[in-house]
Amino acid sequence: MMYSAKVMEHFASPHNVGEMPDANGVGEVGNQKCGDIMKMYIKVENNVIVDVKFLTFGCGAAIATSSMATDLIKGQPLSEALKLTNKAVVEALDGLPAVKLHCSVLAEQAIKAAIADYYRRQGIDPTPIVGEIEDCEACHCH
Amino acid sequence: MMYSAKVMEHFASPHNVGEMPDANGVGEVGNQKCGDIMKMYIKVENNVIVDVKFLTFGCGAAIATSSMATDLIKGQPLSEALKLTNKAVVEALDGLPAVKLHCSVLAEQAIKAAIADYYRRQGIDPTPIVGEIEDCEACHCH
Amino acid sequence: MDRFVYLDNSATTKVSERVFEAMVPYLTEHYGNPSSIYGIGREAHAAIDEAREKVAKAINAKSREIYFTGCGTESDNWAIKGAARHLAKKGKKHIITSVFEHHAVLHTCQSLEKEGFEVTYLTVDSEGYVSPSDVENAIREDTALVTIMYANNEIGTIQPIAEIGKICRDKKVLFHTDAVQAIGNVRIDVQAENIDMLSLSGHKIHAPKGVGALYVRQGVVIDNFMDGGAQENNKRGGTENLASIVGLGAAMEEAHNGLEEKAAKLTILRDKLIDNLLKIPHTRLNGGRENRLCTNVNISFEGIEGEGLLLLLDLNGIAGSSGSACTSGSLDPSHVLLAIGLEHGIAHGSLRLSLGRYNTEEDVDYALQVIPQVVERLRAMSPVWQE
Amino acid sequence: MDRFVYLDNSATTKVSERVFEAMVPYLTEHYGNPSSIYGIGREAHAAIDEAREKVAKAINAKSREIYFTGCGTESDNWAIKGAARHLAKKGKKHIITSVFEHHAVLHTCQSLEKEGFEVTYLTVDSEGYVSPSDVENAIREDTALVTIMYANNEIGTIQPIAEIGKICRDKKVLFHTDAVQAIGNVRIDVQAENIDMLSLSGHKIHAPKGVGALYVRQGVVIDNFMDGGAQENNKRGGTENLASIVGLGAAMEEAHNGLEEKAAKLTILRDKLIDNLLKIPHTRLNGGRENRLCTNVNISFEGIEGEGLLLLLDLNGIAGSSGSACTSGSLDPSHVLLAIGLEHGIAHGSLRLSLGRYNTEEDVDYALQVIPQVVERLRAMSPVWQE
Ligand SMILES: Cc1ncc(COP(=O)(O)O)c(C=O)c1O
Ligand SMILES: Cc1ncc(COP(=O)(O)O)c(C=O)c1O
Ligand code: FES
Ligand code: FES
Repeated sequence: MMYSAKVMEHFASPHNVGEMPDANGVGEVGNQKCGDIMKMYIKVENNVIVDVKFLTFGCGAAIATSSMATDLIKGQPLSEALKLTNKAVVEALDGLPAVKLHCSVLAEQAIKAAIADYYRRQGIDPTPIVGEIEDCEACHCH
Repeated sequence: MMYSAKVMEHFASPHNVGEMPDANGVGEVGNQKCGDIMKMYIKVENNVIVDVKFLTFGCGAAIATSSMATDLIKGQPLSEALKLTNKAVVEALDGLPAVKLHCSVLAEQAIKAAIADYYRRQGIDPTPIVGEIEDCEACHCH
Repeated sequence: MDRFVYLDNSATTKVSERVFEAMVPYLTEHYGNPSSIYGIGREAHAAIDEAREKVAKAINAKSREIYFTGCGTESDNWAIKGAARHLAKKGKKHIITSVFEHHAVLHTCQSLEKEGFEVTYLTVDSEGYVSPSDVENAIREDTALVTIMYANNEIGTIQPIAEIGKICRDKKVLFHTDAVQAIGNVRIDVQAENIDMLSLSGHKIHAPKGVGALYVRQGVVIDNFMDGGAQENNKRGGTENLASIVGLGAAMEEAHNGLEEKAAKLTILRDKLIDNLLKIPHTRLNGGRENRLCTNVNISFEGIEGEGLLLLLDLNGIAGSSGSACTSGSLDPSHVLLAIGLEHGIAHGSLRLSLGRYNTEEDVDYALQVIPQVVERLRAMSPVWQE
Repeated sequence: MDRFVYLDNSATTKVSERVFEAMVPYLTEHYGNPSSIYGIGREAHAAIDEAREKVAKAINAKSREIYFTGCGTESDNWAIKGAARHLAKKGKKHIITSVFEHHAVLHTCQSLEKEGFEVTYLTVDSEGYVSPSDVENAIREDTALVTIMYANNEIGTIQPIAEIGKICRDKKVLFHTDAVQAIGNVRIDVQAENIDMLSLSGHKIHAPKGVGALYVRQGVVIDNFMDGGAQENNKRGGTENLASIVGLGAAMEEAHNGLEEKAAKLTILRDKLIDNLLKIPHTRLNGGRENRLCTNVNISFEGIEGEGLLLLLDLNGIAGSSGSACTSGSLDPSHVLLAIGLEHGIAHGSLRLSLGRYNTEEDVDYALQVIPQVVERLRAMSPVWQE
C-alpha cells in the first residue's frame, strides 16, 4: 500500500488542524469502532466559509483527506462546498489506495454535517439543502 | 544419495570384469524388469576359485558390489566363498546408501548361482550345499 | 532520512551477514539439484543435510524429524491439515486451538471447519495467556490435535507449552505449536516439552523470507500437504529451496548459540522501552510482563490511531507496527488485542515495537525521544482525546 | 575435474548473474516485510509488484492474475486441489489428466482420488503426445478440470495446448497446464491459448530454487491452498519470498526477451546431439522430433543401465539425468518412458541431456566425444548386451 506524495505531504503537515471555539457550524461523523472519527468546524459569514478546522482520529488517508477537504472549501460559498465530493478530494490528493477510498467519504460527510449544523443553528431545516447524511456504518463499514 | 569413496573406486575401475569362455561355473541372477542382472563366471580347481569374472547390468552399487565380491572370493575355497554375505561385501565397500542395499544381495546370489552351476556340472546336486537361491523378485523387488 | 531504527523484528528480520555468506555459493556456483547424482547435486544434498542437522540440534530434535517448507505458514498448514485429515480417518474430527493464534493457524482451522471438523477456540486471559486446564478440559474422545502458539506475535506472551505438552501426551492427543516467534528468543526442547510438531520460519531469525521448517516427532504420522516428488523423505514434494535452506541452517545455529546473551541484552532494552513509554499518560502495556518475549513491547495510547502513529514514526526513521485495522485496510483491529479485552478504540491506538539482535541502546533512546512527541502531536489533532 | 559441462537444465539451472544481482539488495539492506507500512516495507512491496508485472507480461497475462508460490509443485497442488475442491461444491468431481504428467500433478491427482474425486488418466502416443480428441471425448458433465502439461520434463514433447485450451473453453471446463518446462523455451500466450491456470517454477529459468508462480485467469475462482495472512490478495498466506520473487521477475524478463534467439541456438545444438548420438548402434530417441523443446535430448541405449552411465559421465565432468529406476532408488523406471511404450530394460538405459542458455557448441562436442566411449564401456560389462 502506498500513499502518493501529495497524501504524505498533507498527512505530515496537515492544514487547518485544530479546534475552533467560535465556529458556527460543527459536524462529527464516524465512530471509533469503525476506526475513524472526523470533526469539522466551520465559520460562515454571508454564506461563505471564511474559516475551517478539523480534528481526525484515523489513518493517514483520513488525516490527509481532512486537510485537503478543508483547503478546498475554505473561502467557498456554502453552495460550492456542498458540491465537494470525496472523488474530488481524492483526485486533488493524486489518488488513494483502493482500501483507503472509504476514508475520503468521511471528509465529505463531515463537511455536510458541519453545514447542516450551521443551518440548524440559523433556524433553517438543513435536510432539503444538505440531504440526508448517511450513517457511517452505511458509508464504509461493510 | 552418496556413495563412499570405496564404492566409487570399484565402480570406476571394477576388478574382474568380463566374460570367461573357459569358466566351469556360471550363474545369472536378477532380471531386467527389476533393473539389474548379474552374471558371474568362476573357474574352480581343487575346490578353489582360481578365477572369477562378472558382467553386470545395474547401478553403480551393483557394479561396485560385483567387483568387491569377486575380489573377496578370488583364490578362496568354495566353502569360504559360500559364506560370503552381502553384509560383508557392503562393509568392505564402507557401506552403501539404504536404497542401494538390495543391490548387494545380487552379488551374493550370483556367486551362489555360479557355484551351484559348478556342482551341477560336476554331477553333484548343489541344493544341500548351496541352498535354495531365492528368486530376484523375493530378494529385492518389494 | 538520517537515522534508521528498525523496531519491527517480529514482522521480519535482516538477513545476517553469516547467513548471507552461507547462501551465496548456492545462488551461484553450487546450483545442483539436490536429487541429482552428479557432483554439484550431491554437494547440494549434503548442504541440506547439514542444515537439517543444525535445525534439529537447536530444538533438541533428530535430523530426520525436520522437514523444510516454503514458510512458517506452510508449516502450520501442513501440521494442522495433515494431522487433522489423517486422524479424521480414525474418527477424530475435533481440534483445539486458541482465539489469538496467528492467521496461519486460525484461517487453517476455519478452513478445516468447512471440511467438517469441529474446532474449539480457547479464550485467553487479559494478560494474554492460554490456561493449561482449559486445554485439558477441552480435550474429548475425538480430539485429533491441540495447536497452541509458543509465543504470541503481537503481545509477546510465552504460553505454558511444557504444561500443555504434558497434558496432551498424557491424554494421547497430538500437540502442535507455532513457534515462529519463539525460535531464537526462547530455548526450546521438543523432547522435554512433549511437543509433537513445531513450526518455525526463517525470516524471523535473520534467514531470508520464504523458508520454514516443520518438526514432526518420529512416529507421528500426518498426511502430506504438498504432493509431488520424493523430496523430504517423500513427505514434501518440490525441488528444495536450496540457498534459503542453507541460510536457515546457519541462522538456527547462530540463534541457538547466542540465545542467552541476546535475551539478556534485549530484556534490558525491552524493559527500558516499556518503563519509559508507560510514563506517557493514558497508556497501557498489552500482554503480561512476566512470561514475555525479550523482544516484545506492545503499548496502547488512548485517543490516537495506529496507522498515523506508524507513518509519523516512519517519517522519523523508526519502523514499528500496530494492531490498527487501518494499517491492514480491514475493519477490525487486531484479533489479538480484542482477545485480551481491549476496546476497539484503544486497540486502534496500539504500537508494537519488536527488538532484534542488531538493536542498540541508542536505538531505544532515540525511539524514546521521538515517540512521546509523535503521540502528543496525534492526540492534539484527535477529536476523541481530552486530557 | 578439469572440465564441467552441465547438461541437466531441465533438472535445475544456474542462477543468472542478472538475477543474482537483482536479488542481493533484498537479501541485505532491503529486508522490509512487504506488508509493512514504512519505507523498506513499501519498497519491498513495490519490488514484488514489479516482479508480478514482469511475470504477467511474459505470458500475456494481467499482473493481478499472477500469484507467487513456494515452487512449481505448490503451483500445481494449488491449481488442481483448489479448482477440484471448489468445483466439488457444485457437484463436479471429475478430473482429466495424462499418464505422463510430473509427479507434482500425478500425485496430487492421486491424493484427490482418495478424497473421492474421479480421475481420467489419458494415455499418450508412442511419440509422447496427448491427443486433443482424447481430451474432448473424456470431458463429462461433471468434469471440473483438465490438467495437461505444456511440455514433458523427460522427453521434451510440447503438447497441443492451444487445441486443448480451445476444447476446454468451448466445453466450459477449466484448463490448467503445468508449464514448468515450457516457460522460457516456448512463447506462451495464456489468452490466445485459452489457458485458465498455468504453473511455473523459478529454478528452471535461471532464478533460484524454491519460488514459483501460478497464473489464474481473472474470473476463475479456486479454493485457497495455503491459509494464512492477507498476502497475495488474500489468496496465499505467508510472508512473501521477497528476494526470490524479485529473482523470478528478473528471470522471466530475461527469458522472455531472449527467447527466440536462445531457442534457435539451442535447437542447433540439440539436433547435433541427437543426430550424433543416434549414430551409436541400438539407440533410440524418445519423444517426437517435431514439437520438441529446443533443450531436450532423450536417448535410450540398449544393454546398459542409466545410473552407471550418469556416474561415468560425472567422472568425466558431464552432468545429465536418466529415466533409470536405479537413480531414484525406486523399482520402476520413469513412468514417462513406460508411457510411451518402452520396455523396462531399455527405459533403464535412457539418458536425458537438457540444454540451457549457457551451453556452447564446445559443450556438445565434448559430450559427443565422451558419451560413445562410456556407452561402449558399460556395454562391455553388461550381461544383456550382445552386438
Ligand atoms: C513439469 C514439471 N512440473 C513441476 C515441477 C516441479 O517444480 P518445483 O521443483 O519447483 O516444485 C517440475 C520440476 O521439478 C517439472 O519439471
Ligand atoms: C506466530 C506466527 N506464525 C506464523 C507466521 C507465518 O510465517 P511466514 O510469514 O513465514 O509464513 C508468523 C509470521 O508471519 C508468525 O508470527
Ligand atoms: S481511517 Fe481507518 S482506514 Fe482510513
Ligand atoms: S541395480 Fe538398480 S538400484 Fe542397484
